[in-house]
Amino acid sequence: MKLLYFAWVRQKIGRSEEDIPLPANISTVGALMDMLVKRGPEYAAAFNDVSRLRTAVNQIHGGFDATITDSDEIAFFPPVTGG
Amino acid sequence: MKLLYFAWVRQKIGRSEEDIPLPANISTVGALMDMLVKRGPEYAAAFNDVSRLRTAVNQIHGGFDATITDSDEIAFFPPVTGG
Amino acid sequence: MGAIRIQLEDFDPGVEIAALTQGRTDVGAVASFVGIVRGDDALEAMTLEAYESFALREITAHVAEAKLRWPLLDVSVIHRAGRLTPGARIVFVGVASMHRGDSFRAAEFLMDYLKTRAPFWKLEEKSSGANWVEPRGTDDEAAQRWK
Amino acid sequence: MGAIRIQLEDFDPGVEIAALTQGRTDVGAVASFVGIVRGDDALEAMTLEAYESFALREITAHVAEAKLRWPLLDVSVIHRAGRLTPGARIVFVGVASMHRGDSFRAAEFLMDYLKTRAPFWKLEEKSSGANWVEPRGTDDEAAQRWK
Repeated sequence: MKLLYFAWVRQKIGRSEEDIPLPANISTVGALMDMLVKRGPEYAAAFNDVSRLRTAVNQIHGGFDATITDSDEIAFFPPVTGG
Repeated sequence: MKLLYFAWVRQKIGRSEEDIPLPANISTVGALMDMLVKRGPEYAAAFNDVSRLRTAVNQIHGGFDATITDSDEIAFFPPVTGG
Repeated sequence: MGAIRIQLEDFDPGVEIAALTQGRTDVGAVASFVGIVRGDDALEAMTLEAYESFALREITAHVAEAKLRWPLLDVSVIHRAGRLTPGARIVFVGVASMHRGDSFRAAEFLMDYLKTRAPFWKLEEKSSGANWVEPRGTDDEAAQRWK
Repeated sequence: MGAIRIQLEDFDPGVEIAALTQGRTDVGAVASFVGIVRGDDALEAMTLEAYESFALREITAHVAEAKLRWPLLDVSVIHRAGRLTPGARIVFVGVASMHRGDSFRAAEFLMDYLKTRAPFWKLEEKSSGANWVEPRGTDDEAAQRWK
């Protein structure tokens, strides 16, 4: 699956995107976040305040309970501020 | 005084402007029109339907009872249609 | 710097928009409008006749009124006169302000004035002949909104 | 022809306005908007970060919605990304229609979307440091109008 990070989420994680395989036991955005947080403190810092975090699966806004598959594009970002 | 004509008023009178002295006995736009009508059929044709005629004295919209002096710019035109 | 002009020549909307912001960094929004001759009903040409001194005076007054109503930074109004064929630009209104809402409001206010009450007359040429355009009710309603 | 683009480069509003009417004579009105970086509060630069594929998809959907709401003839939306300094153009919206009211409405509708809900983030650089801009309540209200 493809992960995208924007704005301060990108800055905290230290990259704008990455491709990782989806573990078999993970099926929601929230579970994916729990897994990422265990990968390192940069993810913990980025996902620390979920009230300020938004996500989209395949370019559709959704909650942390949105279901995901290994072919999805999953993005994490702050609330959009527009152009 | 300076007289200006626009659109079909100009076309019917056959000129866009003229300078004529204001006769001593004339003091309103309406009286001026009566005088002009006597000058020729082109004025009679232009001033025939006063419901479709508008006037301005020194670039201020007014009625046929607006008072005029010899130093004024008096314009006759159809209702404006805008740009 | 903005400008108020009545002219026979065409204008470049890009140049006029740029002039409104030239040399300043307080403008956040430029709303603009370009009016164009439509080729409806086999229109061949439209000749715009202006009472130029009167029009410039009234446009200037309406720009001043717009600046009182909304916090504007600069305004341009350019109106062409003369014979124009379908596709030709007729009028430009550009309004610079800090925020977008003010520039949109003021640009539409000025356009509603220009299209309804400005001292211009339009002679339409069609294959059937040439006719002076009569005032339209819907345009008057648009202008009334701002009362 | 209109276009929907996200780009690093600047654009020429005059070229974009002309493209909306090129080769056709049914357009009577082009309302357009240019958003510009304001130098408020000692702003030194603003970097716009876009979720580009998402933004293009959402802008396209909002242009389609605008065309359903109003009788429009063509629409362009151009949004820049990257680091911009005060005075720089950020965004262009241009709407061509027969009548002016529709083009004004649609241009403002699209701008309200772009300025509030489009997937862009803004990093402001000031002498005091760089900060990500937080969403603003007044912008949300502007977007809510169209619900």
